[in-house]
Amino acid sequence: MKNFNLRDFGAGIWERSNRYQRIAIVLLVITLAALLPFAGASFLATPVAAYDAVLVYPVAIFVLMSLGLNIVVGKSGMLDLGYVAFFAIGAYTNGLLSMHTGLNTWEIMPIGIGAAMFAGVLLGIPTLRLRGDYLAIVTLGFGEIIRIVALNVSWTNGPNGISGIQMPPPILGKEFALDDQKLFFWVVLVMILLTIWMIRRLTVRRPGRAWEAIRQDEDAAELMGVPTLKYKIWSFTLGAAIGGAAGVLYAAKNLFISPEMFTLNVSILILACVVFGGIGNIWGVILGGAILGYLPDRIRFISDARLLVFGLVLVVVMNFRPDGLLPRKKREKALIKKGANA
Amino acid sequence: MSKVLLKLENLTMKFGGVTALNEVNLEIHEGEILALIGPNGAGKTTVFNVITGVYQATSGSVTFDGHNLAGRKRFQITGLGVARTFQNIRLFGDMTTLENVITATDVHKKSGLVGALFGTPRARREEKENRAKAHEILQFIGIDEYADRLAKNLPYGVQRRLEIARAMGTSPKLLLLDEPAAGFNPQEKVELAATIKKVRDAGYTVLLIEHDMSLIMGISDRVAVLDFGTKIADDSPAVVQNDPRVIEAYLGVPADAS
Amino acid sequence: MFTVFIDQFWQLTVSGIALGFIYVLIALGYTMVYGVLRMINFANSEIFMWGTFGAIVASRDLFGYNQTSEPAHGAKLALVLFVQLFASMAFAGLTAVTVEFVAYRRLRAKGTNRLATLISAIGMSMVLSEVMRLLTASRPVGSPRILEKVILVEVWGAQIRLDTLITIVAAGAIFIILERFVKLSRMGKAIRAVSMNEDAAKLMGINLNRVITTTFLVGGLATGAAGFFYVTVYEYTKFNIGFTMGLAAFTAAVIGGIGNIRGAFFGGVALGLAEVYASAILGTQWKSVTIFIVLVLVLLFKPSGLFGEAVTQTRA
Amino acid sequence: MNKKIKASAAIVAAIALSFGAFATTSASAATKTFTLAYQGPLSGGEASTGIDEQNGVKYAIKVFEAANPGYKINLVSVDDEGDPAVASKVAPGVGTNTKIIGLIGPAYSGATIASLPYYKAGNLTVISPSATRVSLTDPKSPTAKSDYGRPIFHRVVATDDKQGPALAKFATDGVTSPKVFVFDDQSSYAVPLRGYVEAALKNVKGATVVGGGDSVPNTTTDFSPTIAKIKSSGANVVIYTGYYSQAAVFVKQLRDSGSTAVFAGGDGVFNQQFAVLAGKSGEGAKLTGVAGLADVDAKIEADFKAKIGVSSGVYAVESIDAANIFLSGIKAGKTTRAAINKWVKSYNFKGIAGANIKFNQHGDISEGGFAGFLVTGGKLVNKGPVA
Repeated sequence: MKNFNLRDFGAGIWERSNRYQRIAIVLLVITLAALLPFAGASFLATPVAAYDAVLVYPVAIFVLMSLGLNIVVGKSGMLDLGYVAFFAIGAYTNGLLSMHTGLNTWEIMPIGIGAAMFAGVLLGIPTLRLRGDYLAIVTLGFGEIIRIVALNVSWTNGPNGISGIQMPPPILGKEFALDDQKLFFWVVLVMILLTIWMIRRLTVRRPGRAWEAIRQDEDAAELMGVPTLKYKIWSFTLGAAIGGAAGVLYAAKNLFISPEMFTLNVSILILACVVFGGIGNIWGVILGGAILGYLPDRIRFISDARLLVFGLVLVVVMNFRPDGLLPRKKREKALIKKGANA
Repeated sequence: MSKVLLKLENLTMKFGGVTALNEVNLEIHEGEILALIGPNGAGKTTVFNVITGVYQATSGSVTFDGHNLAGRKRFQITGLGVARTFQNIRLFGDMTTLENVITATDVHKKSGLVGALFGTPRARREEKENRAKAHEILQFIGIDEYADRLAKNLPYGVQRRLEIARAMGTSPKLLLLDEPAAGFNPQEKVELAATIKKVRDAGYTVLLIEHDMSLIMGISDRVAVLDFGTKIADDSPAVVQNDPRVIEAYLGVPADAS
Repeated sequence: MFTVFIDQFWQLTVSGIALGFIYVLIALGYTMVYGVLRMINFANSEIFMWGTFGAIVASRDLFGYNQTSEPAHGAKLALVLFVQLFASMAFAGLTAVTVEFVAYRRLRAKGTNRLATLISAIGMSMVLSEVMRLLTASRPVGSPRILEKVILVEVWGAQIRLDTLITIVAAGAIFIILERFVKLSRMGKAIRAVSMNEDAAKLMGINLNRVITTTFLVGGLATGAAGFFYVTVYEYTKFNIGFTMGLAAFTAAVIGGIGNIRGAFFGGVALGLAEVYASAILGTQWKSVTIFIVLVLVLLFKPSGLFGEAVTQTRA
Repeated sequence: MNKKIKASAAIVAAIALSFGAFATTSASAATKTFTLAYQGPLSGGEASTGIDEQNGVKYAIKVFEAANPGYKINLVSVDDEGDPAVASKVAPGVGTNTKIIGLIGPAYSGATIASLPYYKAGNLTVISPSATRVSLTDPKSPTAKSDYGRPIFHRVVATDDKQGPALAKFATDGVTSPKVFVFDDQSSYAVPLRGYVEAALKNVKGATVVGGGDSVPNTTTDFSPTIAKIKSSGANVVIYTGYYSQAAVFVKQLRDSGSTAVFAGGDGVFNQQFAVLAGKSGEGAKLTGVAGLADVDAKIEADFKAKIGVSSGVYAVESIDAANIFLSGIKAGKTTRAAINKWVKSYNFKGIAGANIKFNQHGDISEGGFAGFLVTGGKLVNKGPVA
């Protein structure tokens, strides 16, 4: 096996499997993921921070956000450096509504998603005409604006943040508990699965083609009849929706939010997850989110040099694997079908 | 004579101080092959860019099939039935040949994001139609065997043909081909000429930019010549070939110099 | 709301211009690299931060200054300031070249993957700021007062202080020297050739790596000079100052038209003024919001900045 | 094997290596071993505060172990970066780690609020040396449901609502018809404190708040707009609620602009480093704070330097006091979380500053207040308590 790489290996297995085998693979993967919180005693254990809590945030929520950002950056090629804005909008929607109304997390969820999508459209219409780095700086600015507004207006409690956010109501009779976050992890896992389902649905059909065409050559795409602005706004808005959902979950998990949680660093970190894992490829992005969410807590024993090591890992991995750990598809279907290994 | 499909009236395009097109008038009739020729920098590609909405004309008008194209968005113009290829190949390299064409066939489909997400019957039906139509076009152009290959890995000649196939995917009435034979050897040019004729015979109207005279003379019904943004000739190939102004433009010898 | 603005207009203007000149030099760091590589050098903010430490190290370790030292005068003052400026530029220049070598060169050789480069740059800036954090134990570092901040004149209620004057004059001079270098020197021409068309430049026999290293060096020198002025004016630095200054300077570069050297100048000054005016009118807490709104408005009407990118690539 | 594989192999190896380096903390030996934790910012932008406080804790433990052979105290460093987001990540682990019987910290109020639910769930007693937000011990605050830390939260530092009046009074002391300009650094420490200061100024005779104040992000180093506001308002007293490093940068610019207005700051500014960084411009600055270790007892300070290797820093006295409360409990045989909690609740001994430490039912110390300090000759000189 000369050119072995994990992505093609996995894709190969998938291509060669029949319908039943595929269902079995999917179930197996989901089961393994669902069992993750029980692996706390293994080598996966995190020093200081509680393993099951780390699995919820950062790991699972990073994965969710990376999937959302990947629609924007990976699928349609728009560099968004302000993704944290939607995360913050979701979180603050939860915070404010649970402070002023009796709504619970699941009732707030659609409102939070809606608010984030609305913000996405509002920002997208004027700015998505911009290209490349100009879009990057404008989105970055948007992220900062949201944070600064939250910091400086009184109805968000300013720098004090919002505390006392309600925990979600029990699901199927099972209570959410602070000292055991397995249930929360499973909830986020379900959100991740829903997101994957959505992305897969969209990418094999018209929206996916439109995004792919926009990413590769926006002018050519528009001249081939793709309403580029419309699909860019859709992409941006879907990304925003997922960011908003992650925000609602984060606030419900954290019970306390404040503006300092929503700095530019979050946007950059999520972007790093996407690129690190393999931009454009769902599995790569999941891997990136999981590793970069997990690593800083795993290496807490080198406490002081933790971020230094993190930065070095980014530089090294990007230099040796510029397309990420699991890069987007490069090989052709026909070859995989034949099982050829060129 | 058949009806006028595309009409350029007094079309002028200025970039800063440079006049790229100067009062150009041009008519294209349904079902003909019109070649647009001229020396480098004469403004041929600019004509394409104005028609397809890449540039907004400084003055003058473009009428296509009864619609004034001024101010329309590019994808709307494509939707009306104008499609083009690019001089420098601009395929979607990371997509397969088939996907390139399907992306273009999407233009006339109704289902959008929501349909795709929930797999509505219409979305499913349209996906099927797209696929069938794309294969049909690829077979027509003769590159269906490459359907599952990534566009960037295709041989050069196939990429050029795929440019045409992708443009046909949008079901255009008018097909704008920008130097489709660039970089071809004589044998390939002959094949291409046959293909273009076949395309016209299938009911498409073709506006063609080309440098290769033998190709143009072989297939065009009419030839228009641009020089420094001005139309200097517009007639049958035989007449244009002998027009002294055209010869001057190409050879740089002033006709009245003596 | 506007009373402060009207009352102190000229003072604010002077302060804004002085701050703006520091932004100009940092913006130059972004714009030089962008012009050649079409890439945001995300680590430039940390290159700036390292530059500020150059000035501190020079005064502390070469001249033995500490917090309680008296300001210098006459020839000694000129000498210390000059050495500090040199040290800042050297620190930042070296850092910039190192960044290029470690974080970008390999990726560039592999072909264009802009996002990988961006993440590599982000990783590199984390490394740079973390190393400095560990070296300084996370503490702010003060600079002794070397230049006495005498108020030279007061016009219309605006004080022109010695440090303000020096910043504006010296930073302006450095800007002009660098601009001339890029315009006139052999290397500068090579840089511009590469920024217009990399492949053609290569065919013309230009050594690409040398050009790019020089570009980073020149950008780093400008950024380092900014570090020196920062230390001289504010007499303070910390491992995390790069981010805010870098973000502002980058915004300035974009407003002016990134990749365009003159754009960096006007963008920097405009940003300095906008920041100071907005702080005076709306309150300092709203300055970044104001700046970003200005940025969006500029980009909506001039999608590639006020002065445009040096090279327009748009072709359809 | 191609380059790619080699590269990924190298990465995998590097990651594996770093995983391998992680060893679980050594099991307890024959001596009696107990575990305490310190929580605060040990990395990131606020790290110096946490490192200073943790040094205080370490010092207290060293002194305790030297005086009581046979006792071994493990200290778990819980780094929350001063950031509530990080705090809520690490707190669950601390809350469920029952080896930890007491926690000194968290250093910051925001991080405290984020951590509280987990410590309440685990009945882990905490004593903060520096979290001053009022709502943490105020059952009547609108956010009491989440912020009120009873029964596990305690602090050995006075609250913002005590400091506000003290700062207002001390700053305007001796100034005839004070016109006061107040501004903050936008942090969750500074904004509420500014509110208490402004409220208290209403009760200071003859004082007016002028200029509308300002709110300057703590990454700002150019204070010229703020100074323009101060000049325009004609203020003769400037109060800054924020931290010492920005305060030093600000006060230099204020003096360079020719202003002679009194500069005053709260316990965030109260730091020897302020005087060092501000140099001559810092002279005459009025700060409220709680006396530092060197100020309290020079002998202990010398011992501190000998044992820890560096001078004591901010909140050293409070950190040592907090640690001592737990350590004395351990000595008294209170070695479970429940027993420690009871011990702390009934604690009534002298702290190293001499005042009695006794917690009221909300977890606040009943004694203790703020002293006023005047920067004179580069030193913070204690001018006695401000009541």
